[in-house]
Amino acid sequence: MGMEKNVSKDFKLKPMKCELNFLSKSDGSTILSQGDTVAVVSVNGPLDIKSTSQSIEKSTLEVLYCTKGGKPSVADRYKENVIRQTCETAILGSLYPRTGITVTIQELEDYGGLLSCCLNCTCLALLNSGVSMRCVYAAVTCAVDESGDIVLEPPKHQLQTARAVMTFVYDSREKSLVTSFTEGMFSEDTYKEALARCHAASDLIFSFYRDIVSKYANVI
Amino acid sequence: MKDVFLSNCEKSFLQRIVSEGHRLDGRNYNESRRLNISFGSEYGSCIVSLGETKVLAQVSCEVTQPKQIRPNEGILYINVEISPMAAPQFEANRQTDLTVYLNRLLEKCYKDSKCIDLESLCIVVEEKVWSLRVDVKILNHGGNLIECSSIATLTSLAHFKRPDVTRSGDSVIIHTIAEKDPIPTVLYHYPVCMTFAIFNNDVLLSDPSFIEESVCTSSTEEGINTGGGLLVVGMNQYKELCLLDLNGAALYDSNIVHKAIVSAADRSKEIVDLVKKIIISDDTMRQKRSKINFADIITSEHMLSLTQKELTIQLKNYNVDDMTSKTERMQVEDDVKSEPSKYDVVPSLPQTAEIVSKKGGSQWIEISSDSEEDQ
Amino acid sequence: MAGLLLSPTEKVFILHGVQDDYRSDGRSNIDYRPMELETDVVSHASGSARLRLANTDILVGVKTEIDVPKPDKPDCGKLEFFVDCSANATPEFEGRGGEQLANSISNMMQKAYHSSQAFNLKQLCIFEGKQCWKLYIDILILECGGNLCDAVSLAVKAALFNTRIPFVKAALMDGGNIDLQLSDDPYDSKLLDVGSAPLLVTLCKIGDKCVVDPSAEEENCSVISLIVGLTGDRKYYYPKDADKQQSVESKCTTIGMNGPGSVAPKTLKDAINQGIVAAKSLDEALGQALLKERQQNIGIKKHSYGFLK
Amino acid sequence: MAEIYKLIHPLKYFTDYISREVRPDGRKFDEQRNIKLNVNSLKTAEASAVVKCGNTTVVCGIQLELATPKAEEPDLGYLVTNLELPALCSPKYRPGPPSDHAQVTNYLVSDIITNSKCINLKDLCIVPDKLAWVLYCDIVCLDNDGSLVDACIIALMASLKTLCLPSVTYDNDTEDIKVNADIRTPLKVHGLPVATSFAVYKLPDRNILLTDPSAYEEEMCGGIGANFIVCSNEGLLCGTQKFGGSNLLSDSQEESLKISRDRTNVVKKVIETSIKNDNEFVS
Amino acid sequence: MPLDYRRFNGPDDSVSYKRFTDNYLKSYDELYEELIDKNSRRKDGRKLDEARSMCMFFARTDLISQAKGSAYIELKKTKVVCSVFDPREIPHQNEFSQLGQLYCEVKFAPFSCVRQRRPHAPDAEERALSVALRQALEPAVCRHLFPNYQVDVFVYILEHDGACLAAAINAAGLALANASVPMYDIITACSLAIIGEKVFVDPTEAEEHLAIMSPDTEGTNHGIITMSMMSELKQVSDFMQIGSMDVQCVTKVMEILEKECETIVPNIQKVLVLNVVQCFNQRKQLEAEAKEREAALNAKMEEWKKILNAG
Repeated sequence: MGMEKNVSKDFKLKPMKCELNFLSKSDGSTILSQGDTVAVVSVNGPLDIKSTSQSIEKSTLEVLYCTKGGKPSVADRYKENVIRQTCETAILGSLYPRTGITVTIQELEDYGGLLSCCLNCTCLALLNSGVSMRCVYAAVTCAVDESGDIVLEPPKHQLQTARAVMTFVYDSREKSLVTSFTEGMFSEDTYKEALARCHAASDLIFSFYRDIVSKYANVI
Repeated sequence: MKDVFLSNCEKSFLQRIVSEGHRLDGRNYNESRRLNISFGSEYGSCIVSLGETKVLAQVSCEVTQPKQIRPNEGILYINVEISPMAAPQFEANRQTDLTVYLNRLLEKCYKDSKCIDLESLCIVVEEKVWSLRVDVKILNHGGNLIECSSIATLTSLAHFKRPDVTRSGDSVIIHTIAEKDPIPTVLYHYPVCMTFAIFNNDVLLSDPSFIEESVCTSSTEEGINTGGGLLVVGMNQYKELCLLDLNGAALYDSNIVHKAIVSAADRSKEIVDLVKKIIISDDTMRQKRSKINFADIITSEHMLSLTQKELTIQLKNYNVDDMTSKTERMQVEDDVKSEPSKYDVVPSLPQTAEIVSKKGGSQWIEISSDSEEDQ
Repeated sequence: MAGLLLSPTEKVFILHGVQDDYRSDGRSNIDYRPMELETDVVSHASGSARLRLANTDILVGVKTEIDVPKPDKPDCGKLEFFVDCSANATPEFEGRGGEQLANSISNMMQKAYHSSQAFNLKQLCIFEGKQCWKLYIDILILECGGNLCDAVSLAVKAALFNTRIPFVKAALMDGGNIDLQLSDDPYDSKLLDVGSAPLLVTLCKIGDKCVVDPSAEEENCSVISLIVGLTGDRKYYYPKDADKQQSVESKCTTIGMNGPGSVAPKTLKDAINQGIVAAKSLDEALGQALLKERQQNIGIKKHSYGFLK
Repeated sequence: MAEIYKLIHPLKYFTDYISREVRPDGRKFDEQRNIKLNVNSLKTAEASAVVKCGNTTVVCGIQLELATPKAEEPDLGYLVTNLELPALCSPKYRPGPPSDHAQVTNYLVSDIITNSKCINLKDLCIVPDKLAWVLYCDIVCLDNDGSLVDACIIALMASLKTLCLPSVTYDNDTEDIKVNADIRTPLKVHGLPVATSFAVYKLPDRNILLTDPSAYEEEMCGGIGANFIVCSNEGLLCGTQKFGGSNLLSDSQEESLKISRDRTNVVKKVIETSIKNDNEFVS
Repeated sequence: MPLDYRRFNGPDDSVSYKRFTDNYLKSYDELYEELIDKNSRRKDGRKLDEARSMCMFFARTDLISQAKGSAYIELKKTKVVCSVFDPREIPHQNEFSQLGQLYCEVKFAPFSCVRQRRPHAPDAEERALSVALRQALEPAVCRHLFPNYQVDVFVYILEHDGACLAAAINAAGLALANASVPMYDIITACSLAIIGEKVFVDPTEAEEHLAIMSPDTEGTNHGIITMSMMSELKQVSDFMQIGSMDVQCVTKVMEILEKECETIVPNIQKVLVLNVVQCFNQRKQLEAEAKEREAALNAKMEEWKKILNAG
């Protein structure tokens, strides 16, 4: 597709910056910035939880999403659900039956792509906490702007005028789709193209994960 | 909240080294941990870290109706939240005694001390006033939450700027930051809460860490109180006392309170000066249009941190509009290919339609009786 | 109440007594236990009353507030009941234990006062469609010794009888706003007409007969009780204009059942009739007590009994 | 026998069926359940619809109210959609405030409606800055047997399509409002979004897509909320949602898009037929 | 009212448009005129003493696939769904309870009432109805057979056109039977509205509304009575009255109620019998299918055996 034009172009992802073990009291924690969007995630667990929410098959994942200020809302529950369902596939929960793993996300700055930043940050925090995982995952957001171009990791002003915004999460093993959610309207071909692009971009995030782990794993 | 238990060894060790004039982290008795304040991109949001303790504060504002008894005053809300992020023993969405205690202390310190000019928050008497809301989130509980969150509250309030408004007749126009410069909040004075841990009724530790806090308020294994406690002193930069709060054991000697106040007076001046200085420097930074963002707190020297600036990927340019002609063509092909539907749509009862699978698969139980409706 | 255990023989003894209209404490089936009533006990409330029936202790306070009437009833005021079962009353009320009971009592009261023949809400109107009085009736259960409904309804009626509502002049301004003028004199107030306010009578079914005001032992013998709300008679409360109106027959304003059992239709009818007799004598006694109390209040400050005894 | 087998070896029981290319209720993988739609059966609501997709039963009722528009958006009306999952629709729910799951589903439904842009909120404004319609769309699930979002969207769209707004006159000077309920104009609805749910079941060698899954199938395929939902309006996609569960490969994506295309047409026909049927009935 | 964070909320100041229609406020007499025509027939053509149970009664069981037992009752416009679930241990209970418990909850759909939009959170009326429902059902259920367990009974009112408590009790009785919860007797309920001299059996919402409104003339009877009965045992399990009426009136209408409750019983019985027959047929069909499947499996097995033996 798009062969007629045959224009290759460099697509830039936003600069990523992260610090693991940002908080001393949590079992694992990370602060991650993707461009101007920043989030902190702490992971605690596996730990003892009250018997009503225990599961004998796997550990119970509790996700708490905290906004910066203001009151709770249905939209927060939705974000929690996205993150919980995604983590659930990545964590080997059956290794820790009758326990709970608590993931707390605190948003700090939102300049577009907050939820994908939270997802990536959660993945790093899980890595940091040492919870056994089946795979890691990477979230990439893209948008279809007014002129119809697909833009990876759009900045905030572009999001407001975009026709559609899509976020995809890929796993590291099969490189297949774990989670997706979209806003706005778009054609099927756009969807497929966006899927392919984000797929390619997810490699960058995976290599970022690798770099950070290899940086400290050398020392340990 | 689950209780955190300390072993007797830990307790007695800590008590012994304190009585011998040391502290666990090597500080002097009245030495505080490093205070660090960083701002977010918005006005009124900051992260304050005191050693390992980290607190996020965010001020937001909205226009509301004033309270009936105070029609010409704005409203200030303070809301403290301790999520499991602070420490594993806290549960999600549940208020603990600590949350309530902290909330009340901050309210006493900032609402009841009348440090904010609430009247300046009034827009239209009896109709519209600004309501400020301070959300304090504990990110990491490394002891001395009170002092840390109080500095965070103070800094965010002093840093906050609300949008400008103009009144024209009945309507009130709220200007965005781009249209008109926002207005800072007026603070009459800058109160700060400081915590002191009292050991054996005579030792005063400023800025206690988490373990020091828990040891000084807990009793020994025999149930004998060790004469320890936590003393909170709220004081502004003019060395005026705004708040005193003691929990733990009763004091034998009132001199210790006096000692604490004297030491708090110096410290409060120090803190307030720092807060003022840092806000001014932040302001000049902003005026030079340099970006300020929480991303700045991520250090790059740390072993466990990584920065990658150039993340590029080669992809073909793709435009939805270029594709439409082809898409349509494809869809036409699709339509030709599409096989006849497997389902029948039948209008059965009045107002009703059904999809029935043609081969009449699963069982279907009739439910509607709406036929008798609406003669 | 909890912790009370009766042997089968004891139960039979009580049952036989009830059958012969002679109860174990000497009362007949329609007799109440002695009561103590005191009005005007809360100085901040517009009206208040405290009632003690055996071990049941009820405090009722009436507060008034200006409100906007409901759009479908523009000429009526509002009445709101709130029951608080304090954990002091019995340990069972701790936490959220008393909530259900509190709800059911306030519900029963709301229903009993619903009809205008029981309590005329029009007397709470200030300006039709714009302003009216809203009465908050707060019922505090201080001690719970059984037969709550009856005691609450008596205390509420007494508190309402005692309630003074300030005179307010309302005038319509331009733009549809209402200007209210309150007199400077705090004693410039009116009393409410509560003569027909309903009393609730609980009838406890023991065997085939029903008793009013059951003791704890008697409650233990019964599986079902019937609550009947019956309107009062104005003549007991306003004896001065008694000759102007003929005596009205009391009417049922609410009937409800409580308990896990069921009754035969015949017993139900008998019980309602029995309730009327009981309610009438109760109403008369209450009227007398209240009038006497009012007379005393006009004179010197009466001696207060104090709160709990 | 089968019931006991299902209890003791739930996973094996299900895999046995799937490996034989059939689902426990006798459907093929890409077969949807029968749909039954009834419009305007509730007289207390301004517009209503009852939908049964297999066993899943959903009722939607719309009520109209008037309010002043928000200060920030003076020319927009309100569309408030709420999905109620009362305890009676499934043993999984407890009475009380809505669970997290209910909130998420609620969000999904209203998100699809907003994204599809089928209702222009400007149409709901009567006098800018003064008066606007508030559409309270309450969707109640009476029986939750899977693919809840699909049924909700059908019910909601069918009721929106039959909704007629009374005429309103607003006097600018006296701020008097007059409503004439006898003169009504139908609400403009642009397009007709239809959602299709798929459950993804992981076999060792491949992943299988189950169209329109039942509650039991949903549970076997990663629990509540792991459905892959495709939603399209007039040929354009207006939302694809998938949260965790088994992974989705790109060829299954193609397949699901095709199935959802077919289903959209069929569902559209149902809604149209049922509304036509209703109009004939009234006249 | 505190904001509900768990739902989407509309604007605070919204009001139903009906408030602004011309005929929003009607006087008592106007409303009264509307109820009965010249031939003393009601608006829907019924006679005063005619219940909807006879002509417009529709009931069925097994509506909800996920529930243990369920029922649906339609009295013309009043539509009620009820589901009953398996017994479960009583939550938050310290003491052992000798008798099983019934947990009843009545909920109105937000769009179920003409006059107002129902709030999502349970209001006072719903709580009162839940208590009344429990009161009505408790005597009929053999509670000693499931000690320390509770059976959940949920009633959802889709459309409210009068007599909703009676409909809820009838539906719940049916659903309990459908869920095979042991009971002493069939439980039925009926309600009527009294306006002055007239008694409206099985009233509609408009009739109920007028009946609880107080007439201007002093001393007239008005109100609503709902009674539930176990007809075979001749026991009243719940009796609810609101309004104001004299005792003669109460005793008089009790007889009517008793009769009405009895007339519903055969209807309920019919539904139950139908249900049993249906179950039986279904069972038979399933067994046949199972046999078929088993035969097919056996054949396959034989085939495999052959192949095995051959190989």
